[in-house]
Amino acid sequence: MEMNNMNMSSQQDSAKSPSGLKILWRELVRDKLALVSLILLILIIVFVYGVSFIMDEKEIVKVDLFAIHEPPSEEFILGTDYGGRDVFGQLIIGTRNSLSIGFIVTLLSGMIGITFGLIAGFFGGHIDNVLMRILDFFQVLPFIMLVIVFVSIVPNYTILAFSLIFTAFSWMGIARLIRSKALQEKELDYVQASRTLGTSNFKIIFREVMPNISSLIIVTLTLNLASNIGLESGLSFLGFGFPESTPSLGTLLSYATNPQTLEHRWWIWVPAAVMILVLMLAVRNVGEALRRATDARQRRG
Amino acid sequence: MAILEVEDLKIYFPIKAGIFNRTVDHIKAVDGVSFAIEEGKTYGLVGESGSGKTTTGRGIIGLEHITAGSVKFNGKDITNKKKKTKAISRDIQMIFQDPYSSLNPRKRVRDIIAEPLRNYENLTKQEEKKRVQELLELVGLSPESILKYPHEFSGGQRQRIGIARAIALKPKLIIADEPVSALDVSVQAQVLNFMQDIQKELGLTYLFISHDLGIVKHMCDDIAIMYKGRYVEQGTKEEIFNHPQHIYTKRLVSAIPDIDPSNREKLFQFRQEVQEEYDESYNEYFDSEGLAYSLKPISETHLVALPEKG
Amino acid sequence: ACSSGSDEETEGTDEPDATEEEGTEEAEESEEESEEESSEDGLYSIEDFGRDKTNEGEAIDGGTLQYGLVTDTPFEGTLNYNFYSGTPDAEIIKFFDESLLAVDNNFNYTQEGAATFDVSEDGKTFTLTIKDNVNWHDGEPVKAEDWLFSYEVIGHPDYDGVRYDATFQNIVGMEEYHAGEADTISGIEVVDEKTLTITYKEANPSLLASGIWTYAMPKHVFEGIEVADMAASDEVRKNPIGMGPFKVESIVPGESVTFVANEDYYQGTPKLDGLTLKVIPPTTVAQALETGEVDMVDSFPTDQFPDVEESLTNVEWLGQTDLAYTYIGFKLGKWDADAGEVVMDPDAKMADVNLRRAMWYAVDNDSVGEQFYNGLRWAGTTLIIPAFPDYHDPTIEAPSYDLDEANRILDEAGYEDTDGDGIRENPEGEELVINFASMSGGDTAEPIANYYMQAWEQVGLKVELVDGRLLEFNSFYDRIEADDPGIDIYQGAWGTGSDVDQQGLYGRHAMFNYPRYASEENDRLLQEGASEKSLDTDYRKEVYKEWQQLMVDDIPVFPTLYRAALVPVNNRVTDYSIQWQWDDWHEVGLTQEEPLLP
Amino acid sequence: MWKFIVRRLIITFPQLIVLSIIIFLMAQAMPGDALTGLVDPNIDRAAIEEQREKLGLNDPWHIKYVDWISGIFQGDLGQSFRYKMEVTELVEQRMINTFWLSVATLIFTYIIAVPLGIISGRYNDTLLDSSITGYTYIGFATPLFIFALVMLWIFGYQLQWFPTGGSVAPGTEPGTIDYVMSKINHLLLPALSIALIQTVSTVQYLRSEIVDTKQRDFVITARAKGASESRVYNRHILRNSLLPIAAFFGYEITMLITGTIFVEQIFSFPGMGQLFIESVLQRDFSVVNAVVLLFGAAAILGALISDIILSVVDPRIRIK
Amino acid sequence: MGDKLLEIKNLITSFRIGDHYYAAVDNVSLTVNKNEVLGIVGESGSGKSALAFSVMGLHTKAKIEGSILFNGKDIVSLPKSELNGLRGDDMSMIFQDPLTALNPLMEIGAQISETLILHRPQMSLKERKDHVIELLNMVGIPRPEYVYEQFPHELSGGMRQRVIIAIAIANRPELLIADEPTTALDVTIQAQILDLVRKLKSEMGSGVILITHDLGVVAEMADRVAVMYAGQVVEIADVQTLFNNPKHPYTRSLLNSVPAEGQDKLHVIQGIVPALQNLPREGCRFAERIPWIESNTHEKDPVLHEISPGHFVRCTCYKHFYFPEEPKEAKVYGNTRG
Ligand SMILES: Nc1ncnc2c1ncn2[C@@H]1O[C@H](COP(=O)(O)OP(=O)(O)OP(=O)(O)O)[C@@H](O)[C@H]1O
Ligand SMILES: Nc1ncnc2c1ncn2[C@@H]1O[C@H](COP(=O)(O)OP(=O)(O)OP(=O)(O)O)[C@@H](O)[C@H]1O
Ligand SMILES: [Mg+2]
Ligand SMILES: [Mg+2]
Repeated sequence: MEMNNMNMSSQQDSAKSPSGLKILWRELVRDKLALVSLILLILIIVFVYGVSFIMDEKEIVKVDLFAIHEPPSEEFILGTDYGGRDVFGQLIIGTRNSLSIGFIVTLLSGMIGITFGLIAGFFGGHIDNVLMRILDFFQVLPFIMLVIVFVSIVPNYTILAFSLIFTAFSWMGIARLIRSKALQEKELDYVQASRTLGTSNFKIIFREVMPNISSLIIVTLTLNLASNIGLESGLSFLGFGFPESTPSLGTLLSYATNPQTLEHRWWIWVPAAVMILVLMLAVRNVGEALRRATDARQRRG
Repeated sequence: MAILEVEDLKIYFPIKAGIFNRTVDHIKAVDGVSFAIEEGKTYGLVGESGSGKTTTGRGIIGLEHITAGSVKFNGKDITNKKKKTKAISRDIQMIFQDPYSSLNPRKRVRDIIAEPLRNYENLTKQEEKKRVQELLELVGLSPESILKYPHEFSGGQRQRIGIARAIALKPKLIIADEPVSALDVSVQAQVLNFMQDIQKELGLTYLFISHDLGIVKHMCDDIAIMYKGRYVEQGTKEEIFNHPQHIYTKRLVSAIPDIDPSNREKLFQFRQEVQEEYDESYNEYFDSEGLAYSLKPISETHLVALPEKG
Repeated sequence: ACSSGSDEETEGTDEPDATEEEGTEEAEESEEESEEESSEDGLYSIEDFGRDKTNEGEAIDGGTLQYGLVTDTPFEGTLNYNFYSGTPDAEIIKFFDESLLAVDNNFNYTQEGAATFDVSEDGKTFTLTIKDNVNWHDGEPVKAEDWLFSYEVIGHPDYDGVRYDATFQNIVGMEEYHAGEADTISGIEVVDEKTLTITYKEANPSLLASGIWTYAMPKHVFEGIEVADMAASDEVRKNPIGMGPFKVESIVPGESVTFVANEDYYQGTPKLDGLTLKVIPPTTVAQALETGEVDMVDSFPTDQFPDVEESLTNVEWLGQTDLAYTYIGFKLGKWDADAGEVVMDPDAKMADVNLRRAMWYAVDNDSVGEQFYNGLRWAGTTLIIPAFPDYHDPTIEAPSYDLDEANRILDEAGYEDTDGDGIRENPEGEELVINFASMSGGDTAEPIANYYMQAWEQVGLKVELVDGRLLEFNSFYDRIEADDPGIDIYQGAWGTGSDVDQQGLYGRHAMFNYPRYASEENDRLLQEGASEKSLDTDYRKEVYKEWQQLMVDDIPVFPTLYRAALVPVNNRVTDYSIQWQWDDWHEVGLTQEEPLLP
Repeated sequence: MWKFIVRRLIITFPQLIVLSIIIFLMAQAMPGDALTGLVDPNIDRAAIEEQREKLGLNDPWHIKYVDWISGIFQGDLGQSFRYKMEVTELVEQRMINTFWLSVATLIFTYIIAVPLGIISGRYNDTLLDSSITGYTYIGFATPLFIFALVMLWIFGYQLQWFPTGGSVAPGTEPGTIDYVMSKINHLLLPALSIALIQTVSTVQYLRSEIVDTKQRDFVITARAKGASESRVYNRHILRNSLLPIAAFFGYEITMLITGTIFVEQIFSFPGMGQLFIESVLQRDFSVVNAVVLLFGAAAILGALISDIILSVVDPRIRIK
Repeated sequence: MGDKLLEIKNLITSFRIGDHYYAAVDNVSLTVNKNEVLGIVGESGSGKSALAFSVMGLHTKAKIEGSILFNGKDIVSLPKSELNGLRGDDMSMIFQDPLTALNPLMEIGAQISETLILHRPQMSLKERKDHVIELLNMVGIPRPEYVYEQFPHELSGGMRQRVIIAIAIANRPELLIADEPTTALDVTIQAQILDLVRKLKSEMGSGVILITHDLGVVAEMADRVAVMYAGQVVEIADVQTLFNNPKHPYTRSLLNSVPAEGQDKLHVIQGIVPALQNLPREGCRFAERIPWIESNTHEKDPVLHEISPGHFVRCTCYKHFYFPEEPKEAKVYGNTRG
């Protein structure tokens, strides 16, 4: 007899406890900018991975003595660099590589950070203390320097090796965040309830707590992805990036350190700069929209 | 026979400080509490905020480390977690205060209610579903609700889902920690009624924790008043409400607002008197640290914390 | 690390040094720059450049010249010829201190400098006389004992610099002194206040060609300082003195140095009031020149030249052949450290000279030079570069780009593609993969390495980069030097220094003989070239011609590119030159106070 | 208070030790050493080997480490192979430069961040806020080195407002006003470049803090007291929002370190960052070790300062 | 009774949700006289706080229509600066949640002083401190000098609530709005706080709006009581009348759901207060929750009827209202259909 209040109550309460993904998605769709960003992003990803699949990478990085510094033309849509290599092709593959690095680093550091944070936060006490000291330590390491030193040691670093090195230094932020959230979360009654119901700690951590902070995780990972996309560009600039046979956006960008390239040969570096900008902005727009979605007070509608 | 016997229960929380985070002192959240609950009865635990009610409940169910004392369930010692068999764990369940946070918002009703079943019983999917639906029906929710999420329910309904989860394993004892204090008056009634119904139906024993004396009066058979981790008085409902012995209990009872506006003056007067008495005889009833003395029986069921001399 | 071949002042401390910073640092001399020289096809040639600055007007009295030191790191600040190790430091020292002996364009000593010399019959004893009016900046005369002092410092057991080398060891009594067995160097004698004799164990034609240590050290300044502490002392780092045309006024460590004219300079008071030197990174050097921030730089990155040549109308470009070359080396053996000599390995992958020759034929170095450097680098032929006009033999026919020839040689030598994958197998029919080591650094390092590999692939040779990438400088030399079996060929570069003697690089006992090549003929020629007999220049020329031919025949390495060095000079500067023999900073002047702008 | 600092320092200590071991081992693992670069046929290899022996380059790593670390305890960071001088002395010059660069950058960062963050947070969802947010997005997405290059390009070369390299004009006498002014002048552009890019995270952080604090109940209490909007912001919201920024300070230092490496390279500013890159390339290990250790110490110190600031300004965790 | 202190006329406070505005306070008219406690009761979400915030001018994003006359001045259209002059001085508010209503970074003394600084700038430092100590004494805080320098986190919930009250009464406001001032407190402290409010009223002759969902508190404190449901006042009467002779079905249901002596089963109001967006805007809003009452007994456009002097009831359905025979057991109520 409680009438058809069901749907009413549901709407009232949904404001209090967003049911994760659906709300994220709803907010995303509502936010025009984020939606456009998302579509753009998907297009770029599909295009870049698709095209690079059929592209002959070897051919692109092949030095052509007689096509050095060609401005954009019909043959070379974005001209060539100082090795006579097609910039457009490098841009595509570079974008793919940069994206891959972004994804790998984000996922790996996410996995480490989430696990670390959850364990520290959930168990608290001594475990938390020890884990946090470890984390503190990682956080104050002069990260870029150690990466540079690492890069000088690792003889042959691939995208994967590179990503692993970066991962080693980028999981702390998320771990901290997740920990503080887990600390709050574990005090909530549903966790206590699970304990009284005989559920094991492991299950509680990963099956109860983790899903509840999933929107936070998604948001953080998205925002992290945004900053991880341009990761290698800085190192490339300093001369510790990938070999030119592995095109990357950073390599293209670092050509701009040559003042003549910076001034006269925009086609080499500007597209890469724009690409990084667009990728980062797009991912970030999506991330920010997601963040708004998780924060009921900032939700737009 | 008492289903639950608590003997001199002490639960202390360390206060840490200093360079190496050493324990310098303890918060005596529960400090020597003893009581027993008869099967099928509702035992009320009342006290002001911070008096240690919740901690007592959590200690009994094993969410809090017990510093000293013993807890016996059906005669078996369950003080130590390791001694607590699975069978006993499933016999004691808990209902939480906050119907919003006590249900995992990311899980469907079915998974929420099935959680204890999955931990303790090996049921097929089909059996499980059937059990969940039965439970839902029992708490007055439509069996179709199993696919919904908690946020699709009102506070009262949620609390009932919580109750369904607690009774899924057919426990004998349910610890209800302020089960209605987060709810609106109107919804409170719903849950309280329901708790009473289900008690009859399943023969449950309740440890009912609340700070609302009105509700305790409505629900409980025996009542204990807690103050700063200790009992000040324990007795039947009549004894506590009609013949409070301890000054603290008197004060508490006098503070209950009356719904009849015409009693206003009388009540005010009464309160004034009690307060005066309280101020006057405070030292008689509390020791130098402001703590209650240990309980002295004044009748078979009525115990009051009075100083040694009596 | 040492720098590349850009020791323009010929200080005799020639360092045929590894060129670790490829594209960023060549530069040097030139002659005349005529605006018309930018040829139609956008290519330049070293012939287009002059080496002396054309004066555009009368010099005014005084003025301060702004000098740019092109380097992307701060200079180290070891401002003493006896201690410095980086080229940037030498570029600074040259303004306030100088060699006592002057050289001509072939790096042979002349009598024009601050001192004169006299060689004994047997070529072993040199009598050196310092001219009378040569004084240190503090007014003390430069004495023979100052000169001796620098020998005593370098030879000292505690000396921590890099100058103590074979030429020093060649001095009579030096090794005893270095070992701490003797208190003095018996081969060096102070005859009188201004005269000194040095006796060598063996005569060597190189001695006359910048082989003598010609830098004195003010003994009265350094006397009280332990040799071990000298390099770090304030006398070296903060207020160094010398005998050159300018005096150091102030130093901002690593960044800049201001000089004032040394009115007591023995060749005459400088025209300039002073000179300010500052570090300019290669990336911004063009802008610095354009805005007049600097009037000239020590060297200009040639790869930027085509881009800025048109806009930099306020400078004159001087240019000449740089004292360096790049080359491809083939690993032919191992270094036997105990014996201290090279041991050839007849089974080395690259042991077949035909394979090596074919690889030379397969690369189009002229195109590399044209395309990457707009002609400011060009295909090398022999291992003695044209900067030594007396010794370089332009008539030698070195292999040049010819794919057919390369294919033919390979076919004949039995390198055939037996399994039809487009890649040649070795004569035994086994797979042939050549591992190529190349160094990172510089803008063009990577495309050039890639280009070479592509070029070799064109003739069916499979060449792969060691580790799949360019090697960083240190690991490159670590591994080349250790004869890493994973490296079959490599691309390297040598700065030649000012001495034609090749024993240090290609001798049997030379650690730096990285290809690990040795042959009796080679031994013979190199010894001849450094023998007493070779004091006769014509004979020496012959010897080195033969040697150059031998290298083209045996190909332990082949030179890939010779280089031009460019120096842009603001048009207000007068009487400047980049010729090796030029050392007339005191005559350099300015036509106006403010730099000319484009 | 002091106890707290001491306690923090005690925690810091093992961090530094571990850091030093890591750095040391990594330096050991790098190919080559300071003498590898001396590729000079005129230098006797035996002499170099002798030098190696003399410098202890051939010892096993733990011996080298103990030597090194015990040196550090005596304030001796070793000798730079390349500069032939005490690392302490070498680093001192560079550190002063980097220190002032960092200070200038921090000042700029906060000068930019605080007002922008406040405006953006206070007037959130207005046009002004959108443009500030837009700036932060772009700042976030722009690689620092590209930005710095462009800054150098525009303000150094095209407009010639600022010097384009170095830390001080040649020939200025230390201690004079000119010298100080020149130093400051040389700092401005690089500091501004880092600040403009790195401030964005602080702006965003501050913004969201303010947006957050704005909704807190005590702000309503303040309004109910009759406090004007500006008083509400200045006395209540701002303090509470700036607090987490203080906690951010340590992180800011770590970011700064990264920033200086790039910017010093671009503006050929002789500081620690540049010294680091050089020394890595030159395998001047004693310098590499020293620089990383110092930067690590700086970051640790930053974290310490954050904690101290927090514990001073936040009564909730104030140590008495 | 006395003079009109506050007169709310046709107040509509609406919030923007999505693209529409929804009224959380829907056409409410009330008056508060001097020296009078007006109790407002209602379930959670019925618009009590929204009403109180409107009176204080504390809404930042809401749309407010109608008029709120405070001593004849319309607060709705008052310029901000004048409003600030009133707030904290002539009218003030006690907030529900003592844990968050104090600035965590400010000393207690400073937080109380602030209202004095704002409204009595002429006070000297010492006077101010004395006054604050006095206030702390007044609200029953032991050792006020010590508490003066403490921070909120060092105080218990009850102490903090007293500090909030001290802030509210610092300038002896003519109108005091107490939004659930005791919900977070224990009964004993609640009694003390209520005493305090009572004293304030009698000593200063202030008008008090006491918002609560605890009917016991209202019964003890209020002179008149307004019952709110879904943004509307459904019944308003003096306290005796309301408790002894409640008319509106909602009021009656509320009263019935409180445990009382000898009551076996508590009454349950079915359903819940609908969310703002789902409020039935036409007809009797409570109709949905009393489905056993014939729908034609509800008015189309219910208004407040004055059924006896000072006793107003909305909708005529009260005439027909009865409690359903509550027969069977648990399962019966709240059987939901998906
Ligand atoms: N995990 C803990 N660590 C430290 N102290 C605690 C902890 N849990 C509870 N306490 C303290 O123990 C005392 C008793 O707390 P408890 O929650 O049992 O009181 P309560 O009677 O349930 O109060 P309420 O009515 O507010 O729920 C309090 O002083 C509390 O601060
Ligand atoms: N800022 C807001 N934006 C949107 N809706 C709001 C806002 N504030 C309140 N509401 C809605 O207005 C309605 C009335 O809220 P209000 O806080 O006045 O209720 P209340 O009677 O005070 O309840 P409680 O007893 O829970 O405090 C609710 O439906 C609530 O969801
Ligand atoms: Mg509790
Ligand atoms: Mg409210």
